[in-house]
Formats: sequence, C-alpha cells, structure tokens
Amino acid sequence: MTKVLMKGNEALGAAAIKAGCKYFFGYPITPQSELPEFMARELPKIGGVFLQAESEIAAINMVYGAAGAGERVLTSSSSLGIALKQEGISYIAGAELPCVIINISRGGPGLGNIQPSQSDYFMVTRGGGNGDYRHPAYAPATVQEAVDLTMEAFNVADYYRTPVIIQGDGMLGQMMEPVEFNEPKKRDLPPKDWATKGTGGKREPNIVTSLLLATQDLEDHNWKLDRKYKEIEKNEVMYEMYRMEDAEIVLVAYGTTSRIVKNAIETLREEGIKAGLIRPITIWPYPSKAFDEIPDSAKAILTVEMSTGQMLDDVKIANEGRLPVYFYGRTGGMVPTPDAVIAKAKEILGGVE
Amino acid sequence: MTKVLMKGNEALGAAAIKAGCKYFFGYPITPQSELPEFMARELPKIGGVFLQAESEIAAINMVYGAAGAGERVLTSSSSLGIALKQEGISYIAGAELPCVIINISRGGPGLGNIQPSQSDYFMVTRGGGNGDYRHPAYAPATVQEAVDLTMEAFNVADYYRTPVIIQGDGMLGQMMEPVEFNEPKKRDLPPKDWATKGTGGKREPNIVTSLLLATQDLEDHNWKLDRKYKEIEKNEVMYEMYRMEDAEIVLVAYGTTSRIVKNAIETLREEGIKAGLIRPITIWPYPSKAFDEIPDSAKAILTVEMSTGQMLDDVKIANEGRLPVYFYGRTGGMVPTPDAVIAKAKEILGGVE
Amino acid sequence: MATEKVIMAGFGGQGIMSAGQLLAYAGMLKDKEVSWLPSYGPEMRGGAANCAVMISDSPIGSPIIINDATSAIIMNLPSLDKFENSVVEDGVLIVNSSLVKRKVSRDDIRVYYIKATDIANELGNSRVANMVLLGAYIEITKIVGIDTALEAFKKVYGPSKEHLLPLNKKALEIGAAEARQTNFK
Amino acid sequence: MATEKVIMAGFGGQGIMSAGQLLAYAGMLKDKEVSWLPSYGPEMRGGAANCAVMISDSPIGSPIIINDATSAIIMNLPSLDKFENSVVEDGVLIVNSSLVKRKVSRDDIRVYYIKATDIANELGNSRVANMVLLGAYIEITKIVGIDTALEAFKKVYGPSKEHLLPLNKKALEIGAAEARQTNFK
Amino acid sequence: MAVVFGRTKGLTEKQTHYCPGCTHGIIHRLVGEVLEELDILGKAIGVAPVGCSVFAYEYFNCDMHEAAHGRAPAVATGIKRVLPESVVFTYQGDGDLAAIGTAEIVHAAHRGEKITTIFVNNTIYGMTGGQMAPTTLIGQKATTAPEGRKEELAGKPIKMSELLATIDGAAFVERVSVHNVANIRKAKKAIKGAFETQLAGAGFSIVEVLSTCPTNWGLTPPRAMKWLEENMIPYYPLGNLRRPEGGK
Amino acid sequence: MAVVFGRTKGLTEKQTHYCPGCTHGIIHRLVGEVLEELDILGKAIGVAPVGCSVFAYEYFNCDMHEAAHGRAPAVATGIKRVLPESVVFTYQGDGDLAAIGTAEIVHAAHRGEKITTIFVNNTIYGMTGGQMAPTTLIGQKATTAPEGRKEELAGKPIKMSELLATIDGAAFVERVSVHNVANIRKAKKAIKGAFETQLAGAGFSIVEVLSTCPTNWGLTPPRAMKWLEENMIPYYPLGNLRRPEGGK
Amino acid sequence: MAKIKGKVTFDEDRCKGCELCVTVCPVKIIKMDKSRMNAKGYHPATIYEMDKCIACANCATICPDLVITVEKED
Amino acid sequence: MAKIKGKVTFDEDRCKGCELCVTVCPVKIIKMDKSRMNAKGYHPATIYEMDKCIACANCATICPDLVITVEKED
Ligand SMILES: Cc1ncc(C[n+]2csc(CCOP(=O)(O)OP(=O)(O)O)c2C)c(N)n1
Ligand SMILES: Cc1ncc(C[n+]2csc(CCOP(=O)(O)OP(=O)(O)O)c2C)c(N)n1
Ligand code: SF4
Ligand code: SF4
Ligand code: SF4
Ligand code: SF4
Ligand code: SF4
Ligand code: SF4
Ligand SMILES: [Mg+2]
Ligand SMILES: [Mg+2]
Repeated sequence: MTKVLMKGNEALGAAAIKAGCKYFFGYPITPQSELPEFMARELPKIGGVFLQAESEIAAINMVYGAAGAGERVLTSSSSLGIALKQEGISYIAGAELPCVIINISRGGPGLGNIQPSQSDYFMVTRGGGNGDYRHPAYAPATVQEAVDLTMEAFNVADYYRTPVIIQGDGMLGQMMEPVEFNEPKKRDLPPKDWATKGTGGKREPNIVTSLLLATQDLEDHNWKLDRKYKEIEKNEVMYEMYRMEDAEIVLVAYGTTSRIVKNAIETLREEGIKAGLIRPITIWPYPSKAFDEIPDSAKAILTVEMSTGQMLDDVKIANEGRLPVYFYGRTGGMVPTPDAVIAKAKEILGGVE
Repeated sequence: MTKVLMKGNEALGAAAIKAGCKYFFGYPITPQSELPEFMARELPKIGGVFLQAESEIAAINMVYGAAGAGERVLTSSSSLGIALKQEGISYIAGAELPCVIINISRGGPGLGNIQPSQSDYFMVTRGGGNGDYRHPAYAPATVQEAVDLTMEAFNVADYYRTPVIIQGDGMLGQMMEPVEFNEPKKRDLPPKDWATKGTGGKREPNIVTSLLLATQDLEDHNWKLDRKYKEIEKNEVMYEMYRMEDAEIVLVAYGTTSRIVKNAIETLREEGIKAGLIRPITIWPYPSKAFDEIPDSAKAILTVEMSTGQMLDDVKIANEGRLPVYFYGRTGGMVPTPDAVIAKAKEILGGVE
Repeated sequence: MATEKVIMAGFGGQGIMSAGQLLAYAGMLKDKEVSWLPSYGPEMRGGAANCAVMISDSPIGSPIIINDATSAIIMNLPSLDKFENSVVEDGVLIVNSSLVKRKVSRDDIRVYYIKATDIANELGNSRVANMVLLGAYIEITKIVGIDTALEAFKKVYGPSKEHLLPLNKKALEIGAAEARQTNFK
Repeated sequence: MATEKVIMAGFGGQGIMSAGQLLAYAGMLKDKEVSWLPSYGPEMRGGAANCAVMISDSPIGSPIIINDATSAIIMNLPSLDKFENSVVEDGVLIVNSSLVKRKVSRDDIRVYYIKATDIANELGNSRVANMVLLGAYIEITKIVGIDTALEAFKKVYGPSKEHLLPLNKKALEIGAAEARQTNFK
Repeated sequence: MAVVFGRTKGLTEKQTHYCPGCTHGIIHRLVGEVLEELDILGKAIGVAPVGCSVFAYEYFNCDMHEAAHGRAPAVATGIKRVLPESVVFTYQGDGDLAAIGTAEIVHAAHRGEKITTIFVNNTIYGMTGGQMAPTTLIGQKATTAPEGRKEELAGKPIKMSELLATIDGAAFVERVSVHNVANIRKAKKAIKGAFETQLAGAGFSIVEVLSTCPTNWGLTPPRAMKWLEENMIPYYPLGNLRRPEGGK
Repeated sequence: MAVVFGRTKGLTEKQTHYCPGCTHGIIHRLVGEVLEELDILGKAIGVAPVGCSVFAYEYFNCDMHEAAHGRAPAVATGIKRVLPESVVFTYQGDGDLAAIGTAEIVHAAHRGEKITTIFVNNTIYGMTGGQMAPTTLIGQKATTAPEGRKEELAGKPIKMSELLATIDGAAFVERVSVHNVANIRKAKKAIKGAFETQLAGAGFSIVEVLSTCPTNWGLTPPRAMKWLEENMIPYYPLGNLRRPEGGK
Repeated sequence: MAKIKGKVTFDEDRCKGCELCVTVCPVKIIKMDKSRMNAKGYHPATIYEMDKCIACANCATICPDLVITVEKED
Repeated sequence: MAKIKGKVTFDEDRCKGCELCVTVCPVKIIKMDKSRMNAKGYHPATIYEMDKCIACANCATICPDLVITVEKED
C-alpha cells in the first residue's frame, strides 16, 4: 500500500468508502464540510449516493432509513449539528441499527466558533439523547488512526448493530498527514436478516422500531441493550499506554490533544521528569482498566483536554480515588501548548512531592 | 395558604404562573401534555401567552427569543422532545439567558414508551448539547416539592442567567398530591438590562448571541461560564439526608424512586437493618459533599434508579473509591418495588459483612 | 392510622378516576396525607382504568400499590382478575356485583358484593355506581365522613356539577347502607 | 534530523496552502513523517492564509507550530509582522522582498530576502512566486531535492496541471539559485 | 357465490388498536388493497409515523420501519435511495406531517423523492389526546385550544396539499375524503394513482385523506363522518392538484 | 449642497465582513433605511441567522438577537409574543430559511406571526463555502454538486415565495432583486411594504431578495449581477404574490 | 335480469360497534345487536334480513375493521 | 433649468473595490484607482470628472459598503 497525503476530513470519507460504505447523508457545517464535499465527488463514481439533506435531523433520519434497509451508511457533522441528531441517534440505538457518525467538533456552547475543541465529550460518550443507550466512540489522534478506526467502526457497527461515533476535532479534520488504506480487520459479521428490504414475498415482514409500549417488553429490551453494552465494554476498549512503565505523573489525553501531551512528555523526560500518558482511543467504552495498570511510581494524574473538563469525570471514575487528579484545559479553539502542560505537570509534582 | 389536590403536571404549570411566568411555548407529548393544556387554559386569563409550537425545536427557540426579550418563560416536554431541544438549550446557555425547562421523562431510547423512567439523567446533567455548559437540574420527589422547586428555578435562572431544568418522570407528572403555593423565596435579582426589548432610542443596542469567533474571546467566555458553574456548585446544591445518622447501608436515589427507597428503608429499619438515604434534590450541581457526611458506620452504597445506571457515575465520582458501590435498577416503566430494594440491600450487607 | 392504600379499577367511563380523586380530596380535607396515581397507558381511549389512592397520617412514600392494597374497589371482571390478589390479608374488597358475576376466590379478605349499577339505575343515573361503591367503602373503613366526601365532590367536579350533589349524596348514602347490611364474604 | 517546522504565510491566493502541501508531500515521498495544518478562520474568503508543515524522522506530535518554527516562508507584510517572532534562534526566515518592503528586525535568525514576485513575473506568471520561495527553502534546508518537489507537484496539482511542470521547475531552480547567492541577513 | 368484497392480503390479521369508527382503519385498508392490486407487497417498505398510526407496522403486510415524529419522509428517503427498485411509502398524521415534519415533507417533495405519502388529516393530535394541530379548524375545540382555535393566536389552518402543489418535485398531489362510500372509492383511486406515480419514477406523490377522530372530536363515528363532510370539506376542497404529465 | 444620498442611521458604523461586491451589504442598507424612515429603530428587534449574515447583529442599529441555524422565525415569534408592540424582523439566507429552517418559516407564516422576514436568496450556502442550497439552479455548480445540480438527484430548485404565498397568514409576500439600481429601489419599496404590514398588524410579511455571492459563484461582482439577472430572474420571477387587503 | 342476491358475513369478534356500516346500507338491513356483546365487549353489527342484501359492498367498504365479507350469487 | 451638479464623496477606507459603482454611473466618471490601495488593501473607487456628475445617486444606491455620499447643488 502506498501512502497518500490527505486532509483528515477527506481521509475519513475515503476510509468509509474503503469500508464498503456507499451512502452518505449530511448537511454542511464547518469544519467538516470537506467530508461531504469529498463524498459528493466520489460516491457517484462507485454507484453510491451522496445526498445533501435539508438539515442534520433529516440527515440522521435518512441514515436511520438506509441503515434499516441494511446498507452501510455514514453521516457527519460538527458539534451543534450532532446535538440536533441526538433524538435520531437515540432511535437508531433503540432500534439496534448499525451506522457511523462522524463529529468534527468545534467550539461551543451554541454557535461558539469553528476552531478545534473537545467540549462534546459528554454528548458523545453519555449520549445526548433520551434513554438508556450508549454507543462506541472512537477518538483518533492522527489522520492514519482516523482512517483505521473508521474502517473498524463500520465493522463494530454491524457486529453489534449499533451506531458508532468517530470523534475528531477541527484540527484533525483540517490537517493533512500521510495515510495508507490497509485492509480493514475482518470480523465474522452476522447476516442482516432483519433489514427492511422488501419481503420479496418470501418471508414474513421485517419491522424496524424502537417502540415497546409494554413496560416489561421495554425493560427486557433495555437490559438486552445493557448486556450488549457490557459486551462492548469487555471486547472493544482501546487505549495506548505511552511511556507509562515508570511514570511519576500520569497524563491523560485523547485525540489531537494527546499529540501535544506527547510532545510535553518528551520534554519532561528530557528534563528528567518521568511522565507517561494514558491515551483513550475509545472514549466509550472508557479504558478504565488502563488505570489499573498505572505503576506504583505514579504520584498524580493530570487530565488535559480542550474543554473545561469533561473526560475528567471518567478519569475520576476510573481512578477510584487512588491518586490525586488534576486538570488542565484550554477552550474555545485555544490549543494547549506543550509548555503549559509541562508547567502544570511540574507544579503538580512540586506540590505532590 | 390552603392546600389543593393537584396533578403534578398541572401543579408545575401553576407554580410557574405563581413565579411570574406568563409565557409558555411547547409541543404535546405524553406524559406531560396536561402541563401545556393547563397553560392553554390559564395563561390567557392573566394576559399571558400560551403558544403551541410546530415542534420542540421551534418551542425552545421561541423560549430563546422570549428569554432574550427579558421575560420569564417556560417550556416542557418529555425525553425525546428534550433530546430535540439540546441544540437550543446549548444556545441559551451560551447566550446566558434565563428560562425553565421541564422534562417529564418516559421510557427510551427512541420512542420507547410513555411510562415513568429516569433514563434521561445523562442528558439533563451533562448537557446533551454541544460545548462546555451546564445547567441546574432539580429532581423533585413530590408534587409539593415540584411546585417549590419550580418557583425556585425561575429565581435561579434569573440570578445566574441560565436555563434550569426540572427533571420529573411520568409518575410525578400524572399523580395528584396536596400542594400549597407558598411565596417563593426572595432573591436579589439583577436587572435585565441586557434584554432585547428595543432600544427606545435611549441606549446602545443590546445583542444576544452565543457566537464568539475569536478563539480568545470564546475561551474567555467559556471560563466565565465555568466560574458561574462553580458558583452554582458552591451555592445551589440541595439534598436530603434521610436516616443517615447511623446508616450501615447508604441508599442513593432521587425523584420518585427515592419515595420507594424510603419505604424500603422503613422496613429495613423495622427489621433492624440500619439503612439511610442520600437524596440528591439538585442532580446538577451534584451533592458530592453529602458523601463526605456519610458516617463511619456505613459499609456500602446502593444506588437505585429507574434506569440501567446513570446517576451511578456521579455516585462513583462523589464516593472516590471509599465504599463499595452497588446498583439496582428497573427500566422501561417498571418501577422498583420496596421488596426488591430490601432484598438487594440485605444481599449486599450479607456480602459485605 | 397506617397508610390506607386503595385500588379503584374498572372500565374507562365508569368514573373510577374521579371517584379516586374525590376520596383523595376528602382525605386531604381531613388533614391527612394523600396521593392519587392513575395508571396511564396505551389504552388511553376506553379500555381499563385504574388508580391508586393513599391516605395516611404520615408522609406518603411511594404512591404505587404493588400487592399491598388495604382496600380495592372493583367495577368490572377484568379488574377483579387483575387485582384480586393485590389486597393484603384482612383487607377490604368491594365488588360491583351488578357487573361482576363471579365470586372472589380468596377467603382471607373481607369481600363486599354491592349491586352498584343496579342501585345507580334505580337512582336514575347509572353513572353514580362509583359513588355507591365509594359510599360503601367510606362506611366500611370510616376513613372520612360522607359530609367530607360531599365537600370534596364540589372541589373535584367544580360548580358546573353542583346540581348533581343531591343525587351523589343519595348514592353515597345508599352505598353506605348497603355496606352496613352486607355481610362480607 | 530534528523535526523541521515550517510556517508559510501570506495573502489568500498566493499559493501558500498548496506550496505547503507540496512540501509535505515531498517529505512523505522521502519516507519522512509529515503533517500539514492550515489555519482556518472566519476570514475564509481572501485575507490571511497560513499553514504549518512538519517534516521529521520520527512520528509527529502536535502539528501546531507555536513560536518554535524552524523556518518560515513569508509572502506579505502582515505575515511578517505576525510570524517574525515565531522562528527559533538560528532558524530560517525567507521573505518575498518583492512585496515585503521592511527588513526583519531580529538578528538571531538566518534571513533570506528573495524578490520572488519579480522573478515570477519575469518567468511570465506571478503565481509561481510561491515556488521561487519554496526552491530557496529547499536549497537552504536540503530537506528534499528539487526532483522530489517536482514529483510532489504532480501529486498535489494532479494531471490537469502537469503542463505547468516546466514553469514550476524553473521557478524552483531560480529560487534555489537565489538562495545560494543571497547572503542571509 | 363470488366474493365481492374480501380481506386484502395487504394487511395482516392483526386487529387494530384504533378507536371504534376511526377512519384510520379504512385508509389502511385502501392502502393494503392498492399494494395488493399493484402486486407490490413484496417490494413495498412502509414507514410508520408517530401518531395514532404508530403501530401501522403491525398492520401492513410488508416490511415496515417506524420513524421518529415527523421524520418519516427522511426515513423513506434513506430507504428509497438505498433501494431504488423498492416501493416506499409513508403513512402520516397531520400533527406528524404538517407540524413537526414540515421540513421533511417539503423537502422530500422538493427533491422529487420517488416515494408515496398517505397523509391522514383529522385536524387534531389524536394519539396524545386531542391537542390542536396546524390543521385544526377555526373555532374547533382542542385540549390546547380550550375555547376553540382562534385565528388571532394561531392563524388559519394550513392547507398542506396546496402548499406542496407549488413544488415541482411533487408529481402527484390529491386531496380525498373517506366520509362515505363514494368518496372512499375515489380515495382508493387516488392512492393507486400515487403509487403508480412512484412506479413510473415520476417523482414524489401524496394523497391527503380527510379523516375522522371520533374520540377527540367527541362525536359518534357516524356524526364524525357528517362533521367531516360539513366542516372539513368546505375548507379543504377535494380534488387533484397535480399529476404527472401524461398521467391518468 | 443638499445630501441626496447619505448614510442611514439604521446601520452602525461597523464595516461589514462581506466579500467585495456582495449584495448582502445593499440589502442591509435598504432594511436600515426603511427602519429609519418608518421611525421604528427604537422598537425594532432584529434576528440574525446563521449564514454569511450571522454578524448582522453588529450592523443593524437596533436590538439584535442571533438565532440558531434556521430558527430565526421561532426566535422572532418568541420575541414578538412577549413584546407585541415591538417591530421584529428576521434576516435569513436561503440555506437558513429554505433548508433547515423550512418548518419554522412555514409556521411563522401559518400562525400569521406579525413579524417581517428578509429572505436573501443567493442560491448557495455562502458562509460554509459554496455548498448546494435548495435554491441552487439546475446545472449550477456547488461544492456538494461538483458537476452542477442535477434534477434527478436533487429536484428542481424550490420557490419559497410561491410556497409561502399559499398560506393565509402570510399577508405580504414579494420577490425582488438588487442586481441594478432600478431593482434596488423597488426592493426598498417592498421591504417598506413588509414592515408596514407588520405595523398594521396584518400578519406575516416576507420579502425574498435575489442576491449575489460573487465569491462562491466565482464571478466578479459586476458579472455576478449579470448572472443573477440572466439566470435567477427567469426562474424566480419578481413581483408581489400577496399583500394585505387594502394594502398599497 | 334476476335480482342480485348478496351474502354478507361478519368476522364478528373484530367488530367495534361503530355503526358506520349501518349508516351506509341502502336497504337498511344492518343493525347493532344490542342483545349480545362480542369478545371485545361491543354490541356487534348484524344483518337482519339477508334476503334483501344487494351485495353493494357499501358496508364492507366503510367498515374500518375488516369485519365484513360480501359475496354475490353468480 | 440649470444642469444639476452633483458632489460625490467616498469614505474611501470602506471601499472594497468591487467596481459595482463603476458599472452604474450613467456618465461613466467612476474608476478604480489602480495606483493606490486603501487601508483594507483594495484599489478604491474614485471620481475622475466630478463636474459631470448629475447626482443621480446610482453609485451610492448600489454600493454595498456605505462608501458613497451624494450631494446636489441647490
Ligand atoms: C419528538 C416527539 N414529539 C412529540 C411526540 C408526541 N406525539 C406522539 S403522536 C403526536 C401527534 C400525533 O398527531 P397526528 O400526527 O395528527 O396523528 P393522529 O394521532 O391524529 O393520527 C405527538 C405530538 C413524540 N412522540 N415525539
Ligand atoms: C445546526 C447548524 N448546521 C449547520 C451550520 C453550518 N452553517 C453555517 S451557515 C450555513 C449556510 C448558510 O447559507 P445561507 O443561509 O444560504 O446564507 P449565506 O451564507 O448564503 O448568506 C450553514 C450550513 C450551523 N452553523 N448550524
Ligand atoms: S384517537 Fe382519534 S385518530 Fe386516534 S384512533 Fe382514536 S379516533 Fe382514531
Ligand atoms: S461568501 Fe458570498 S454571500 Fe457570503 S459574504 Fe461572500 S459573497 Fe457574500
Ligand atoms: S352489501 Fe350492501 S345491501 Fe348488503 S348488507 Fe352490505 S350495505 Fe347492505
Ligand atoms: S362498520 Fe365494521 S366495526 Fe363498525 S359496526 Fe359495522 S361491522 Fe362493526
Ligand atoms: S451620482 Fe450618478 S453621476 Fe454622480 S458619480 Fe454617482 S452614479 Fe455617477
Ligand atoms: S461600489 Fe462601493 S465598495 Fe464597490 S467599488 Fe464602488 S465605492 Fe467601492
Ligand atoms: Mg391527526
Ligand atoms: Mg445563501
């Protein structure tokens, strides 16, 4: 496989196509518009359909329909557009349909601005919609990882019959890096015999629905979903432990922020300070178990986010009160500098020691 | 004040009117429709406006407009309707406008059913919308408390310039209990000199917006909001400690579920088992400090929810790994029975001891 | 007084919901703690209707009755099938025997059969069958007086229905009289 | 090789973004790790344009350059004002002195003034000023060869622009030559 | 003996949950009959709305997809774009289509989606207990218009067929009624015409069916039929507003 | 010397962020002039959309409220219902009004909200970089229609004024253009008529203004004006579609 | 031409007693049987004088609940 | 009647050089001054023969950026 230099947004689209996705429904919004634009150029070439919906809500409901019809389907948006999709995502989760949703986040709340941000963590990991549901959420740090995880996402979606989110930010969407498109990991996927493709007169009608009026039925369904989510938690957690062997200070960061933190760690180590990183790759299911692997040398945890502190909740849950947890965040499109992270780490270690 | 017997949904509406709210924008959905219906009957009598919007999204944006114009305004919905309002709530939070939103939850995800449920906890405590924002969320357990907290909510909204959620469920909305309408607690409220009511040619134009294109401006705004949220966390936490003095097992439950848990506690105590309850009244800000008051006698925490476990996250965060945390949940409109809670408590104590 | 937990159940349109509200209101007028909880479901139009009323001296925990009803007022057969076993031992079960033809199979509870619909028809309005049964219930449990129930009537039904007060008073009284005469079981 | 961090900045339309992409591509063709990050902002139409290119032997951490550029290619005055201080000590600053009239005020960096727009105009196309500067940059840093840059050109601009290859080659070469002749500062 | 009128294969055996005399049942049957007669049950995919017909998926004898409130046209679009050879229809109430789902129906028409919409206009939110709809008539009472709809507050009722007929992509637009036998038969013709439009690939097709809600109107079924005839038809005139060129 | 043409008080001093030659600027000025001439600046509240005119709140010299994408009519409704004596207007692009905000504009019209909408139709999503809008002409290129809009895929462009004119609550509906001086003057008259409709309490009013987007069309401003005249006006005919009875 | 003779059968347990069929029978032979209740608890519609039936199928056409089948003597 | 004499002033730093005013001047006296740049970096529009101006205000009417004021000799 040869490498090509691609913009994150376009690489995401190319990865989806490589994963066999021929259908895209979306609505323009900065900083992800290159993705639908790419799909508008490429999908017709392979007999697929790019459709610009009248809104994000229409787009997610088109996805709902297309997923019900048994096809791999993608939508993408940014932050406020994803907020609008929440009811639809809840329906898709309830009806147990597979699809992939890409969120290239920007600053908020409200209209905010168009700069990179990680302040949608709650929305994408807790489900901003109604009801007891979850969905896998991948947080790539590089364009290559975005490509790999997008291909994986389609498999995971089909395997578990669940919506899957790729959580990036404007930086990831806009930057170019070399990527190669490897064959996606194979999974034994169940047949989509539940799809509403027309009975062809050959079987009983299929029904896609999230409505279960009888309380016992809905409860059964909720626990069934819950078991599925436990299964995903068991099998699909992904994270990177970076220079953690002897870490005194454990940094936790995901997505593009983790790249900055890695730079900071290099410098800290050069200065003799043993810093390591836990990088969640799945932000749901959250890699809590990574925190069980923290070496005894560790004295404190420092969470770094491009938000006022959202993943912080998961860090606290995973940490179970074992180490003091600190936070450093920048917001509104301001990106943490390695220097600031370094300074914070030193301050903490100064305080801890 | 004489008591009247009122349905939860109607009492909520009456409380809003008592709090000086003359404007309601909403869209029908079970099990909260008696609330808009009540407003449709009552608001015209006091020169207010009841308007049925074309959708939940339109309703929350009408609220956005009315709140910007400086008036106390209410909307209500249930679960999936609240999911649809998330973008709008994010805007209102970003633009720092006061309003009150009532969620009378039902089963989910998706269409689910119309029975009581607490599975919107994540959505209402973490903000299902985009960006770094929070809003107070009150979880009344009785109709009287729903009335009191609704009146309080309008004050809190105006004081902090924030949307406020009243989080109930179908049981609370549908049941009747005696209520009295006491004078709401007074607060020194700042003048609404930011409201877009027309300049009258007498001042510079006011602007309501959540857009801050320059990263530094948006970051400043985000931290300003964050300080406000910290302030709310400091001042507005509400919770009830029920028979906690000597509790061996600490139950945690909110809203209608806490009533069932109280019954269970009575029985447990009759049987000699020292059970107590932490009942969050604000579910955001979460009463973490209540967990610092847990007596040494306590051996375990049991969280009871009508969900597969959402408040559980906040319990774990508050607990900081001090006590083992257990969970008992029912979903889909199934309501926990005191017996089941008792059995679970005994099982835990058996295991713990 | 322990908490009185009453299930009222029947067809939609039999006045189950308002009878329950009336009872709760009456309890409230007597300074008791009360709650009323309807079962609301998909069968909103017609079909089954039932509600749970609680009356107590102390604050009411859960407003839900699950197999611990102290009393039940049953206006049709499906409701008897559904709720017969929800009454506690020694509890009260009042059956509209105009419509429910079968007998109650338990013998550990106090059962009253009252031909409420027949009585109501005699009074000239089949819709007051609910009041007949409520009158019986009040007589048996002495939870409130008939006067209080009538006061509550005004609150629940409002001024537009006040002309029906005499009829309803009559229905309550006859129900009470029936209960006095009926030997349970 | 430490990580080479290049800022390229100018007006929109000066070919900043594509020159950056070309450089990144060339790096990639030489099996380096590379990244390209545009600054995108509200001023999407016209106005300022800049991008950050990184080339390294080891994986690239953050693609953002914050006051640690090893080189900068500056095509207009506002960009010089903005980025003059972003270059590290001993770093390279290449200025399009056709358009930027002032001198760089720092003396701890290696500055090259190249009349890129004039040269491009002489070549018959003012739009290749970016290539002139890129040629200079390549010559100074030896990060890739001109041949690699040309190969990258084909990738970035696609077959439809291949007829422009000779012109761009020329521009790169003249830029390189200029750099050799220019004494920095 | 020859069967003059028997059960259609287009519907399942399942008894509906509709109130006695609710014309949703009639409309279901017409759709079922048309699907059977056009022999497209095997390639039909229906989209049920949120509203009284939310359970339509239990009644139509073909693949069914339950949509979110108002979004049936978007769901149908997703299905049809993936399966262009299928026959896709939505079945929607007036709250669903004319209120929350306004954008979705307008844009399905605007794009000329090759789907068919059966739009059941009963001037009320049936399922949620009789709230006002955008189609509620002036003076008509509703739980959120306790004194009847007032123009000053809520405007005049919206005429969705007229609105959609301004859109080029809407190849077939017709308003019918099912308040008596003659009109039921006409309604069926219109529904057939709509599906034929889809089969011909001519664009979006919609049939607005004036329907009753005896329960929330507080009328017996026969009186509800009369109310429809006397109040709805004068405001919502019956007739075809658009059909594909060369169409019958 | 008498001033024939000076700056209106209806706009602030702030220089706009619009591209050179973008007619948003002209339309802003017309609105500002009308607000000034009707002497309603003090009671006017404008609602800015999401789109290139998102910063309209910095330009209009009156109270302003920035709405979510497409929801300006709902925001305006909220304001007007609370302040019935105020003059409320929305300023919206075609992506905002004719795509995501379809339901909101239709229902503001349907309820006869006493607000005024200035609808700037430039057949493109300007702010986000030239994606296709529901108003994009057949064959017109857009970043999401790289080969030009195709009817088979996306339908024919939607005519919002014609659609809204079917709604009774829409008291004033007119389409104008600003591609030359004569039309700019007519446009101003229409805008004034719309605000007068609101002042008279007659219902909802809207002026669709055909506008250019030189940047995303890839044309110089003068050529963009010509393109508008030659391509847009034939498809989107100018003229009044509705005015209040007895209105001028 | 001999008078058409129709035969109408009711899938009685599906009947919801709405009376719509009653209103459309041109020969007025359908009535609600107030003496009986079906499984659903409704008084079902019934034909009183089948002989008079002209097999017009009006009743079946308006019945919302698929209760009625109409046959005709060939 | 004496020929109308107009005076047109440009708030030059607001000019974005769009040339729309140039296209609508009936007497063709507006040109872009290619020799100068304003603060925004555009070549500003300028009047070359003010005498010919008939104060028609076309230029100001079409200018999107509030650059132009037109006066008329009384
Ligand atoms: C997002 C959302 N909002 C509101 C509801 C509640 N709801 C269910 S059905 C309905 C209205 C149905 O009315 P209509 O479409 O006219 O159908 P009908 O019942 O009259 O046939 C509403 C508002 C919902 N389920 N989802
Ligand atoms: C919910 C949401 N979706 C998408 C966007 C991105 N967005 C911003 S402006 C715009 C389109 C604007 O086009 P138009 O309304 O035609 O205005 P113009 O820029 O052409 O004047 C879009 C899609 C957004 N901000 N919010
Ligand atoms: S509520 Fe109305 S629309 Fe719904 S089933 Fe009953 S009669 Fe039909
Ligand atoms: S992008 Fe188009 S609409 Fe937006 S300001 Fe520029 S020219 Fe005007
Ligand atoms: S077929 Fe016609 S005549 Fe026979 S019973 Fe039915 S309606 Fe009457
Ligand atoms: S129309 Fe059908 S459901 Fe109604 S009464 Fe007649 S047979 Fe029964
Ligand atoms: S006022 Fe008229 S004549 Fe004078 S410069 Fe302007 S356009 Fe030309
Ligand atoms: S129209 Fe205005 S902005 Fe354009 S060139 Fe003329 S003066 Fe300058
Ligand atoms: Mg309806
Ligand atoms: Mg536009």
